[in-house]
Amino acid sequence: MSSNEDQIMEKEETGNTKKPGYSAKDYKSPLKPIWCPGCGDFAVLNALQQSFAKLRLPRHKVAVISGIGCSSRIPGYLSTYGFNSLHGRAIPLAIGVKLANPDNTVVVAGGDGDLFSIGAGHMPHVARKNINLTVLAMDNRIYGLTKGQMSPTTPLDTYTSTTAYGSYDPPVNMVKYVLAYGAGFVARAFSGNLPLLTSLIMQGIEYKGFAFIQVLSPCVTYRGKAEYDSIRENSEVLPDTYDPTDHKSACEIGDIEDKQYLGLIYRNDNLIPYEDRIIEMRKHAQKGKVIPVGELINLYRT
Amino acid sequence: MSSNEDQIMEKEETGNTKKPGYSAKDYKSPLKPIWCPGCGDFAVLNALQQSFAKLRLPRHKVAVISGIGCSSRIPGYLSTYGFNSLHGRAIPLAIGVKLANPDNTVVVAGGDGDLFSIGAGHMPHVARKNINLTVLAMDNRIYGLTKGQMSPTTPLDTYTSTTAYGSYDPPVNMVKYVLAYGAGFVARAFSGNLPLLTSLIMQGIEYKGFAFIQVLSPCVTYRGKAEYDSIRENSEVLPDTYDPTDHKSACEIGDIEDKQYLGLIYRNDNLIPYEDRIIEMRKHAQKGKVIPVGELINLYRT
Amino acid sequence: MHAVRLPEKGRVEQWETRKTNQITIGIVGSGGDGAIAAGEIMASAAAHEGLYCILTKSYGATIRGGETSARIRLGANRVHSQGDKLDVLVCFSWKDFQLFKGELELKDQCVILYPEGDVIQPDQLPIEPGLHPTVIRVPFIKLAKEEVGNELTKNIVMLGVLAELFDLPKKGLVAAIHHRFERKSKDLIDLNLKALNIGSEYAKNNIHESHPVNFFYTTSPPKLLMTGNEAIAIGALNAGCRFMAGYPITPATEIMESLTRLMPMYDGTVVQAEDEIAAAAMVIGASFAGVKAMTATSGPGVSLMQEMLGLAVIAEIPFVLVNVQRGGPATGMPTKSEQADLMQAIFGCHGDGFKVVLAPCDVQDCYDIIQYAFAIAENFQVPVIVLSDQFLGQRKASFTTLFPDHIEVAERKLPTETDLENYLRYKISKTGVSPMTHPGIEGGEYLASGISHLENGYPTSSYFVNEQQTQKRYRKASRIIEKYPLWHYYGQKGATLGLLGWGSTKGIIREAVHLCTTAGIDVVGMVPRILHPLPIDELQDWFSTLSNLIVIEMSYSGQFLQYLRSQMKLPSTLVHYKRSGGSLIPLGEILNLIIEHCEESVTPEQKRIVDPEGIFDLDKSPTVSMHLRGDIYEL
Amino acid sequence: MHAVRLPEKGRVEQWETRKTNQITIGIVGSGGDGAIAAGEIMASAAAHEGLYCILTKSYGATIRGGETSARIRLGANRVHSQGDKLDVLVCFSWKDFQLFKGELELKDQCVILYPEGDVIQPDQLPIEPGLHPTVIRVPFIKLAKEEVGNELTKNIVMLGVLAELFDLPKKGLVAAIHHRFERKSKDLIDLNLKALNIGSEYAKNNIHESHPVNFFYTTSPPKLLMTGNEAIAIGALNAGCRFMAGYPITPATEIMESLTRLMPMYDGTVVQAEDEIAAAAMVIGASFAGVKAMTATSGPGVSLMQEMLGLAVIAEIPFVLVNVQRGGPATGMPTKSEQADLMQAIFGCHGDGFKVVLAPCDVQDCYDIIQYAFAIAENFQVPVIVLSDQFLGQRKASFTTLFPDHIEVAERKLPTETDLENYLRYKISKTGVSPMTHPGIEGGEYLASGISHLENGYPTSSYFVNEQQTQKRYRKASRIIEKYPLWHYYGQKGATLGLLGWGSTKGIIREAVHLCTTAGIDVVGMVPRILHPLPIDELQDWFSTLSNLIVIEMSYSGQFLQYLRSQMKLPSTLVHYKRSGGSLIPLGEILNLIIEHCEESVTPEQKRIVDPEGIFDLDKSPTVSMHLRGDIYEL
Ligand SMILES: Cc1ncc(C[n+]2csc(CCOP(=O)(O)OP(=O)(O)O)c2C)c(N)n1
Ligand SMILES: Cc1ncc(C[n+]2csc(CCOP(=O)(O)OP(=O)(O)O)c2C)c(N)n1
Ligand code: SF4
Ligand code: SF4
Ligand SMILES: [Mg+2]
Ligand SMILES: [Mg+2]
Repeated sequence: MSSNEDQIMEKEETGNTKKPGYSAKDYKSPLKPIWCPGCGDFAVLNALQQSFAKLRLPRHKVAVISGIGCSSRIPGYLSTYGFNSLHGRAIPLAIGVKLANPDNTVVVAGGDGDLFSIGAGHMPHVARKNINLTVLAMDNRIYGLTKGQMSPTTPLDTYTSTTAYGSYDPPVNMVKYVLAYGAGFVARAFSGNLPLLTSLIMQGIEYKGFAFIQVLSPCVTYRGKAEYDSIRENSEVLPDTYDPTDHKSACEIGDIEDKQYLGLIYRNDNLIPYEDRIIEMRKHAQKGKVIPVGELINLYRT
Repeated sequence: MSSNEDQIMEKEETGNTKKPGYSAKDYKSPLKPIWCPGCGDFAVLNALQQSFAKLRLPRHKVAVISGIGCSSRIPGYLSTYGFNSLHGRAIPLAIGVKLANPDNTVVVAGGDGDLFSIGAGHMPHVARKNINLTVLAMDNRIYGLTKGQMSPTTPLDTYTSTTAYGSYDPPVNMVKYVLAYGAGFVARAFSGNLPLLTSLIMQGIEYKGFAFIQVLSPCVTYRGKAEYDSIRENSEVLPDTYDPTDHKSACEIGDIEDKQYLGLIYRNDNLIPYEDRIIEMRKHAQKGKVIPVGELINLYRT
Repeated sequence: MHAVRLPEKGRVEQWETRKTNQITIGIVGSGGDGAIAAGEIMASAAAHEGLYCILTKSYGATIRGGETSARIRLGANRVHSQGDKLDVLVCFSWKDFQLFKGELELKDQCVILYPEGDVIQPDQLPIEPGLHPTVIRVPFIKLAKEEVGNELTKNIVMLGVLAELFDLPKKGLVAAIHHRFERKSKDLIDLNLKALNIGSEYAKNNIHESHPVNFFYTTSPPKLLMTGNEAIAIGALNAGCRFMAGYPITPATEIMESLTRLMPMYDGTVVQAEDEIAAAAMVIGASFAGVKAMTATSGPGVSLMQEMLGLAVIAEIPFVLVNVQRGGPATGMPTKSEQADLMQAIFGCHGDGFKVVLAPCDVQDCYDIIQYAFAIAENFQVPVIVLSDQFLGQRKASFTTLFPDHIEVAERKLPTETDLENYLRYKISKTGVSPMTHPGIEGGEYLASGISHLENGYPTSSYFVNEQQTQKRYRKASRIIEKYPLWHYYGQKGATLGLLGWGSTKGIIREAVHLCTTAGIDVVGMVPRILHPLPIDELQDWFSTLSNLIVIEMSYSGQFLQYLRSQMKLPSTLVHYKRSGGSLIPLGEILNLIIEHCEESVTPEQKRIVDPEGIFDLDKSPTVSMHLRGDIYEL
Repeated sequence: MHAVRLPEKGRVEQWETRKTNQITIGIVGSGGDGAIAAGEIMASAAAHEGLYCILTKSYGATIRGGETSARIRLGANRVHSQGDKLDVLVCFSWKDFQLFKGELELKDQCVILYPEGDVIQPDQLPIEPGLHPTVIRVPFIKLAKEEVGNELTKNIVMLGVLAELFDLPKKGLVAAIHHRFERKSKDLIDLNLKALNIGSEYAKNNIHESHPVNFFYTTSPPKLLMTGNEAIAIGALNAGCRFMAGYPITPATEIMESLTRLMPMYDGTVVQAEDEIAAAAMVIGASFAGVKAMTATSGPGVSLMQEMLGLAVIAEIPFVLVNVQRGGPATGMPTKSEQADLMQAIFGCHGDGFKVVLAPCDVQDCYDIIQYAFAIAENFQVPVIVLSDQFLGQRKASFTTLFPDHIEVAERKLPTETDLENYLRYKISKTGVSPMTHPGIEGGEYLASGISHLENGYPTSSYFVNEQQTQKRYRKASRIIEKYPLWHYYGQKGATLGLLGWGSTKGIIREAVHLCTTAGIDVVGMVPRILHPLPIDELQDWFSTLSNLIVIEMSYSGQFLQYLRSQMKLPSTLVHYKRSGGSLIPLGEILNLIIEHCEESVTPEQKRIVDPEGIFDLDKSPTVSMHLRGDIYEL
């Protein structure tokens, strides 16, 4: 028995897998998502596929890197290169992928726990280094995959499987953190607003530098179906008049916690991406005579 | 040969180690600091000893927890309880110490690398949980102990042993980060201003909650003796008129990077410390009948 | 719908009714089918009527909608293992069944129940060829929808059917339904009782075919029913643990979940840390501050904690780390069991770091071993790793009781007045243990550190002092093994064929020994519960009585055998049964090995006693399975 | 000041001049004394004149002002190890000397130089009792201050004195001073040349006493001089490594430091990561993306990388991890060497994770082994750990040359067109290796993951598939050992006493074998450079020729022996020489063990040949030292 028979696969809609075009379905993998029906992550998958299609990205030049979590399953559902790595480690792994070959488009997807609890230590550094990645923080305010424990974004006083008497850790404010880290592209989206989500992902990918998108992506199983409505109630799309290039307004938006503003919160096109700095530095290093690698030993001749 | 003979010890000034009083020298350990002459860390040690003395803290009720680094040697030079733990892990270790017995005063000391590079992932969580610790981030903008590599606060374009062509990672802004994390006590001090440093440490210890103090503490060996002067030039003590309870001003101060303002930048006395939340939660849990531990098995009788 | 008896290739066979006081039932379905819930209710029912039971659950990696299976083994007498081949299979979805390839095997004459509407015909079932099942199709969904009024109750309808067909404890089922839904609503209780009843009635009235499984038992007083993870949580509280920090991870999370509920009642603290490194650091901090502390995780978490483990070793800070093992490496198979973290537990951190490794061997033992772990940690100021596994941690088992008072609660060795006069935290001592203070104790102030240190705790880079302190720490080992003779023997002295395993494989060892001994085949089993330091003398003594040894483990690379070899001389030939985790070790394969390697040849009569139902092919030479089995080592 | 010859207890002894083509000099001082700098200049001088040398440096944990020592061994013929007891000691500070207790031993008839102003009198020196040193006091500071005009040059003055007294290569010293200060300033060069000269002149005119050390040599063409860490850096570049991520840590930092300088010249990238977990993740990411990648760290970093290592194993991502071992556990002894990360390298990550472990045995070998590491990693899609140690990494050694072309540069196995038709990244194959694509290759898109997976990379929780894939990964082992027979033998075939060790202990083994063979004592040494998989067949063959085996290692718990025992049958008696790190293994103790355990008894004449200076007490029964030595195992 060939071992891939025992995995549920959807029929590919195009028979020809060798010459994919640029329609959303060309970015679908044969795996059928095993998210719970109604899970917000479906929308993120959908938006990603649409974004890739609209940007006409050849799928072999895209790598989607994730950690571990419900959300982190996403690379498995895409026909691009993917890496479902370790819990919390998508970002440094993606840095390696990007720097090894800056030609490729590298997208990071992960959960609130993955990126802001166990992975929290990587975020300031990727942001300040300004590595050209697009990060989708799929925030469901809970640990989905491990079945319902408090996450760093779980609101105060929530009953979860690890907070039998209500949670008492004040939640993380992703946007505020990432702004403080100096990120040049910061946005907030919602699984319930697919066009906005898609548009932000596209902008993020096109942005030359570190792009961070918080996606409010409800976990219907551990936070209930009502989560969609409650997000709808407590969120608002930023008005057209809002100027995302103004850092002060961005910080104000970031500070607001009772209302979740959706849209592009901050964008700074004057930051230098890390890859460019590396290229500069190499030039500097190569100013003198570059000896062939095999002759490096002679540097140690006394 | 008793094994402690082979360690350099200073003569204790008081012969009697059993009944320490509350003068600064009672907090001195018999170990002679092996920092380089002129190192900023001497001032931090001094200020800590003075603060303990002024606050009349019994030395057995104080624990100073550090990671690894030049700065992290500080607990060894104090006569209180101390833990020189692992690189980057002072904060979670201190959380355990504090929560195990909230009666004790727990101070964390660490370097810029220790707290904001390898230990960066712990900072948001201790701050938002609001654990009643006083954190001294001894910022020398370099890796001192490992002999001069780039640290997360090393300014751009610095030549260090790992940046042969000048550093290109934009540095961390500690105050800004910690404000974003929601810390209720944020200050900046300088080894060259001992009275201010001492006063801030005392306020930090007295503050009921998470207190963060960035201490500009020059590494004369790997950043040169001129570092003192350059800090003096680029820093300024906050004026008396400055209101640290105003969050907006605090954020403005945090944003300024060309000038380092010294003093208490932010203070919020309305935050609930974690210990208090735990006590609340325990009350909640103990509302029903609390059965003796030995009878817990009966909960599983069908 | 009626029962169908499937003749093998047209040949209708006669079968005899199997009168048995043990039955193993498997239930397979997708998440929504309620297979696991049904298993849990059945276990609860069994415990309520005083039956022994072991319930194991198996999940795919999915949250909802993925494949799940419950395997429950019930018996009037003590059941030692999860059961081998199934007597009864309830299959809600054949697609899911196939995903458990290698995990669910059927007895030749088993009973299979599956939904009436299923497109797969009785003669197309994707089961091993050559079996003779009695196949019964039941309109579960229809009954649930139309008769009960809620499709979701189909699993309870199914329980009703099973109860009727196999004479399961009905009073117990009613009690279990009350128990399960009492915190939800009265309506739910009624709904489910109705479903149960409709199931039984349907079976009574519509299923007329007889089948070979005749399960009988007598009831006794209610038993305890818990998982290994729960036993660890309450055992820890009993040992005086008052601080826990952890990070969720399958299959260990339930330990933290239980403790977040219980710990605050006893003024203890549980912190959900940001990651496992922080969790271990917090625990070490709390212990440094004088409070008994633990963490619980699984392989990935333990990998992250290695540096912290070394810190606790060199700073001599006691704490307990529970590793509920799952399939590795990396994320591996998070919902499946394995025993491949053994070498890591012993040798995982850099440097020469002496720590203690204990392993519980069943659910009750989880309660005891965690208490021994605290006792050893506190008495010897050393980190103790408890190696549980997914089979133990998430299995539910019923048993008569636990003994809260039989393990001495250790208190840390505090310094005397005299010690405090010139307090040396790391004073070289004969036992390797020196008095330990903590913040709050006047005159006991000291510097703890992960750096090589003098007796007073101050750092040194003297080779000489470092060697002395290393010796001191390793000196603890021999006293620990003296004071804690933690191992079990099964079977009768004098047997020359030995089975050796650890942890959850004990179930299979004990059952194999039991069956063989009954048949007069002399086999003895040994299961160490302290793995490091290894009880070398004890093992050596035991080996000297054996002519053949079978080492059994769930590790592809055979870590247990590698470890044994590294520590001691083993019998000059031995048989190594090893395989990766993910699936139970089949009793049949072990019995086959025993028959192959025991000194005197086993008679057909003996084989019949060992395997009255003839399900293990004891006569044939062992089937070659894909995993390495029965490797013979010449040592 | 004049030389003082210290008579033992009033008895004035005669001594003979030792004519030798090897000399070992120790220099001890506080940070500011420039002991290390002096050692480095001496090494550079030696290499310049074509001498062989090994320079080892030892630090306390301090940055500035703490104790430091340099030990340099020079010779006209190849020197194999760091030298045992010192011929010459220059001691700027006796307080610091005492902190190196157990690290610096003196020959009976050594020469000691120390500052004239020191309060300690020649008959109060804190040295082992019973020695007969020639003690010479020199006014280093006064000369530097008053004659040279800069107190800091006292170490160079000292070099001048040494050069004169022991006939060290003076042209070389001049060249070395130029070399060292050329990037700073002309004035500095002149100042130091002046200091050198003043030292020599002083010695010529003021030190009249004769002393026993007569060092002679002939010069030859300049040699290469580098540290093991530097050799690893340039070896990695030679192997095609173009991505490195790391985090500073003693004693591995110099690898990253060298690469940050060199890598950009070849369009490669070095990232200083925020921690070791991130470093390993970046490296795995870069390798996934098709670039050869490595990280370098020490024990604490490796402990943090365990989960990542497992990820690379299961996702089959090649990368190289260099561990420059230091004393453990935890922070341990950061500036000292040890061999106690061996078990962690092999067994550290959770689960059954097959990886490869190589160990270089000298500085030149660092260059080769790192290249083999890349070859194996790339050819077999497996992580490779290179276990260096502080002695190798930070030692400076001179040697004739390195060979950049003799190790084949491996390129990753890309899929063929046919493979791509139905691309299966983890296709089950005979060799365990399957074609590997990377982003950018059209048609090769796949999912890499740390989860148990199907041949196409998609996750599975099937026990069956998991077992197949685990087998596949372990299948790589036998091919690796076939293709890479990495081990060294020393001595003549037919000898029945074997010495077995690994890594930096090779120096002692090789030297002991050399000395014994010269004296007609038959000893053979073996040093595996591939440790995992272990070359079992090769070792077994070798063991069969031995009647006695001595296993030597720097690990208190004896990890190497534990590991050997875990994998194979060892000779039935063997002698185990183990001790923790922090100090060199003394040649004398090994020679003693050889004499004790070799088959035929060693004649006094042979002992004289082995130890012409009589410094090892080969006649006495071996001194009982504090560490475990010479344990005899009956296996
Ligand atoms: C080192 C490690 N620790 C813990 C886990 C268990 N684990 C898997 S996913 C997860 C959290 C999931 O939450 P989140 O990141 O928010 O993703 P979600 O499932 O909610 O999308 C945890 C704790 C793990 N796989 N590895
Ligand atoms: C896990 C680990 N990685 C690396 C090191 C090596 N190390 C010790 S201190 C240090 C950084 C020191 O810099 P900083 O924290 O800024 O303290 P400073 O010495 O400058 O006061 C490093 C990288 C270590 N001890 N442990
Ligand atoms: S558990 Fe929550 S996050 Fe996970 S798939 Fe289900 S709905 Fe989505
Ligand atoms: S190296 Fe720098 S930080 Fe360290 S002790 Fe010296 S001056 Fe201070
Ligand atoms: Mg989440
Ligand atoms: Mg620093």
